Amino acid sequence: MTPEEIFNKLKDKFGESKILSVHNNESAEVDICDPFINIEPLAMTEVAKFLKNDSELAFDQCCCISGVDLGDDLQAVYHLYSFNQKHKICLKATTNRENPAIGTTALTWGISGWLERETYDMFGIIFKNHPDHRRILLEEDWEGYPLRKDYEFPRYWRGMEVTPEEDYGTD
Amino acid sequence: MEQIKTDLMTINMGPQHPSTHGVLRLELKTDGEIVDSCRPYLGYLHRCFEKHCESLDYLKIVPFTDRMDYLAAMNNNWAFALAVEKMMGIEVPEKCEYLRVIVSELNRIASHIIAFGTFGLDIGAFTPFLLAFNQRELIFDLLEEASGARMLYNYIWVGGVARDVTSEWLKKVKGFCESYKPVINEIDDLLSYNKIFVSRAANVGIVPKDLAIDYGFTGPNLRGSGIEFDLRKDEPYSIYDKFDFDVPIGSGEEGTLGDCWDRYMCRIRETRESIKIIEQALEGISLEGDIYEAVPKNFNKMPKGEVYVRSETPRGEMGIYIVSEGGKAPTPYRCKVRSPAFCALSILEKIAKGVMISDIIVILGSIDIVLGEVDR
Amino acid sequence: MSYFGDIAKAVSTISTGMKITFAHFKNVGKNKGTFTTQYPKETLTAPAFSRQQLHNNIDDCIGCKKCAMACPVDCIDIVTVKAGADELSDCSDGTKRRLHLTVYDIDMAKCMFCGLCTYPCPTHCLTINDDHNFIKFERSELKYKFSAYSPEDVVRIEKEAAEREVIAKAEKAAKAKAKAEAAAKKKAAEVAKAKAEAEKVETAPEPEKTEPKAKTEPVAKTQVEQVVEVKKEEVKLPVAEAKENEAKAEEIKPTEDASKEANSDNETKES
Amino acid sequence: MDNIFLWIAITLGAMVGLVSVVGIVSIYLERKISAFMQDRLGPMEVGFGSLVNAIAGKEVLREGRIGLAQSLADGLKLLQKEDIIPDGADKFLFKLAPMIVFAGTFSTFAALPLAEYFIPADVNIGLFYILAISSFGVSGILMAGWSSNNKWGLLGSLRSTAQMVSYEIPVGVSLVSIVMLTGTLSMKGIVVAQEGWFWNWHLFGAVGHHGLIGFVLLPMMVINFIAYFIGSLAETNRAPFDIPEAESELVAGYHTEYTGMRFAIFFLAEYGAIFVGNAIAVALFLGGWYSGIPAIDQANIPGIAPLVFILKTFVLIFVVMWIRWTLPRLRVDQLMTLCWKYLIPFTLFTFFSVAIYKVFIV
Repeated sequence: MTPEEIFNKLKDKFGESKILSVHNNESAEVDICDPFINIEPLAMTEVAKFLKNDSELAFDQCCCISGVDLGDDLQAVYHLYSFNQKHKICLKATTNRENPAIGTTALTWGISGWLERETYDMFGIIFKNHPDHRRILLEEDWEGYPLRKDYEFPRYWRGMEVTPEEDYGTD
Repeated sequence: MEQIKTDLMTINMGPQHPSTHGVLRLELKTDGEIVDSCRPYLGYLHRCFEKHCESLDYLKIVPFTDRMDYLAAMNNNWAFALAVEKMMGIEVPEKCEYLRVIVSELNRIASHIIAFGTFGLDIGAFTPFLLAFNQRELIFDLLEEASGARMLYNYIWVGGVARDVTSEWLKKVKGFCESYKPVINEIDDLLSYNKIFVSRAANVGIVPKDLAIDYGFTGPNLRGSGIEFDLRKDEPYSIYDKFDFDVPIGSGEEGTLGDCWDRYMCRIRETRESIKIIEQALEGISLEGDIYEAVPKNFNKMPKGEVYVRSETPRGEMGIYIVSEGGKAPTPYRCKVRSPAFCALSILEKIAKGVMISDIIVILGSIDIVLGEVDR
Repeated sequence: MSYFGDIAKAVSTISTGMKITFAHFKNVGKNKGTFTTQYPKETLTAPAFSRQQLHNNIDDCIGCKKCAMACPVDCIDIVTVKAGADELSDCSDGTKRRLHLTVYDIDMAKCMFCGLCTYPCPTHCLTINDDHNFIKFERSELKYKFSAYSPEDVVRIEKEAAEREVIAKAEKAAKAKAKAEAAAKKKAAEVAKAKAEAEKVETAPEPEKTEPKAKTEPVAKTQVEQVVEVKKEEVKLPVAEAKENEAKAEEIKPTEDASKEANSDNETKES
Repeated sequence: MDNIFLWIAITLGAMVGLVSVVGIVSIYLERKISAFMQDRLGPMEVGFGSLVNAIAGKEVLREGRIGLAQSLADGLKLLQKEDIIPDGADKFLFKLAPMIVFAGTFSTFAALPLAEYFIPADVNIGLFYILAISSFGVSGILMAGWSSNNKWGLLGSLRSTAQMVSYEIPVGVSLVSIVMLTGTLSMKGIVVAQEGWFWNWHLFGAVGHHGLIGFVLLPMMVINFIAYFIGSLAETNRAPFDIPEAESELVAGYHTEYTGMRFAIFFLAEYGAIFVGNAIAVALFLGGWYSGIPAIDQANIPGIAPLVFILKTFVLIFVVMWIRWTLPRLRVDQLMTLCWKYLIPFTLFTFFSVAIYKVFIV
């Protein structure tokens, strides 16, 4: 199915308040872009469930969840693939920076559990109702979310020097 | 009789354990030998690849991709190069494409050798591991001659390759293909069908089709579960559509479909297919032409936008997601790597219930993780 | 019956395996029997372009800093000082060298052996070769210094360069002054003309006049800063400062004049 | 009185020497054999000359060595290593354990029939004594695992215990057949019963006892021999039954926490146990010190008998190593399956066959 068809199908199911818009290659402000659908962040859980269970869509694998720091907003980008229908789609859920929350997809796809944990670890996006919402790559008591653009590297962590003095504050 | 109170024993497997394939820590709760739960802790090898990318220009990222999956550095280079080439719309010269196929298939064999060699080692068979390693050494000699380095090649650049090769090198590759075939048969005899090995690996760590897809299995792991899916075949990138090769899948011939033996056997058979591809590529390649033709001088023309490109590395689908801000910033705004081993490892929590401690090792070996790539 | 079938299978597969290991056992010593290299007695030959150690042929280096820019981990440290005309010989490929390389350090402890620095080198003087025997006991020993100059040489070169700089600046300033004066006269004439016509001129003449000032001063400063940074020798500093003061003193004069004139122009305009 | 003490001293000295030499030679062989099977060369640097030179501080020459002194050098190295006792360990048991394991192996050497005139203690229950004492080592292993306060160690020692206790049965039962045939438990008696041509060996049935009809027992004895061999592999924790120290699972099993000389003692005891296990097989099934050709045995060449015995044992040790470097390791439950479902029924079958033969046929 083409992204438009998927978009229309989703819009029919969930309404315009949850399925925001669809973007294609022809989008004016970017030169190159895979087509993607904007989703209301808290609706992610049910949209994901529908995407997986609908027989026409049948997105059975979540390839990748990437966080992106857009400056004012934080975004989670979902790349999905269907082994059954051999089609793919990209979903984007944009949430605000102060109180970032996106509905979890971990109950739908097994792999999402870890991918969302990684996104949380690096960007601090909270995934609502995630069954095991912990940091994954960093220590549990690490402060801050390193892949945010305004992240400042700590000088010390648990008494260990993690940033050499000459590099501290320069980056 | 008085009730005997028993408790679960918590065992810390790793980060320094011989069979966790690097610095992975597993927190096992066991009832004697039976594992009740297994919780992986990652991040001991986290080197901030994605953060580094944000301050490096595209050509400089390539050597960093080497260090992600250090057993298959060529394939990583290629995955990254594919993403940037797609963004910039670069047409790679055909000669470079052939060279890329040859070196990355060689590296795929080298990586699979580690995978099945260490899998045998985990089960206790030392000799097949070293016999296979001899072949890996030959591959490294070849790759060193092509790129100048033995493990971290920095060979496949955006738009081309780093060095040209000679016709003698191609002959040597041909010679290697010939010498490799009997060795893999030998390993089949020595290890694959050995009764003890089969009883250890078959019917252990069974991942059925739906679970494999659900938990993001890709590459040989997915094919071990009986799903015929190979990005080289199903979404052919580069010149893979020119080659004739099979996609080996698990069939459960020694046990159940999707067990550790199937995943192991997929890798063994895949190396044979790689040899086939290399042989075809050696016939197709012509050494005329400039390899630097399409290598961009700078990245000022990088368009604004984003791209997600996936390619088949030995561990499965490596996806590179690049967000670029466009012309003025020659560094990616965001570069995310979808690492196949990371996704495959997530299944451990799920399938480690009720197996024995020895089986944890076998499962871990069969999904072939590289911690450099899991943690990035 | 699978019970005896299992036994038969075990016996046959195990004996196949044991045959193979025994064949390897027998083949030791024969051609290609072993893969061991007995390291100190025999050594493997790496290809000549094997990426092991960076080497800079300093006689050919023109100090373009392209390598330092190409390095992903910033392990190359280069400081250059401008050379006088004909002070340096040409490179072996005929490229003119105009810069003294007072510092050319490669920190092999930081190096990631990617070889990216060697590709942009215009004179092919920076090479990565197969010399892999560079084991050191201290990390600091891995910092390879390629500069051909001794510290005394560096002091001398910097002094000469600073002197040349002063002379060049003075010349430049004089030129600029002459130019500015000429322009000012012209402008003054124009202004007078315009005044006479009792109209305000929109275009201000300052940019043209202040241009030389803006260009020369930062150069002089950075030069001195580099000297201070690199040397960090107490002895050196006074000289440099003196030079700086001299340069400033000479420099300020013409610019002051120019600015005065410009100011007066402005004043006249405003009035 | 003097004579007895002298005799004891000489015997003990000879035994200690034998255990160390056997250990060192086996370790060297293991390294070389494993290397050759894996297309490597193994130890090539340390020869006896270079060891002497190195100790004397002279120049060390590199030519013409095949690593003969490697195990000796390793032993010297291990002697110098720091002896670490973990904090939470039970220090007394921790120190005691390697000694018990070693004692278990060492004592069995006393009843080994190296030659008719060279049995340190020819007791009339020799076989029984060896079996009893060699399983004594398991308590040392259990102690080592438990006292080192390490979960891997504990798991390893528990595995080892379960394994040894189970494999006592097939080993014992398979040997009982021989005892039934010879009617004696004395090691010397059992070996003497196999005098003459090699077909008199128990491996080929009971020809030495009852003439041609003894060939009826050939399959039984081959099964017995194989069962005993597998059992002895398991008893000595050798691959493919090395699950107590499975390095890829349990790090190093019960000796995870041991360093330096204590570790070396475990190592030596392991190789000593392998020697004993195979020596029993040689004595009971392969004709002991008899070369199998009467002319050689009757020639009275001094030292030929122990040489033949040790040579036969090392042939078996080679097979042990060959197996180790070929086969993967079994899992705990599979190990038990092999013992209870395969070895024990087979050995019981041979046991009853031999009994029936003994009662009804002969």
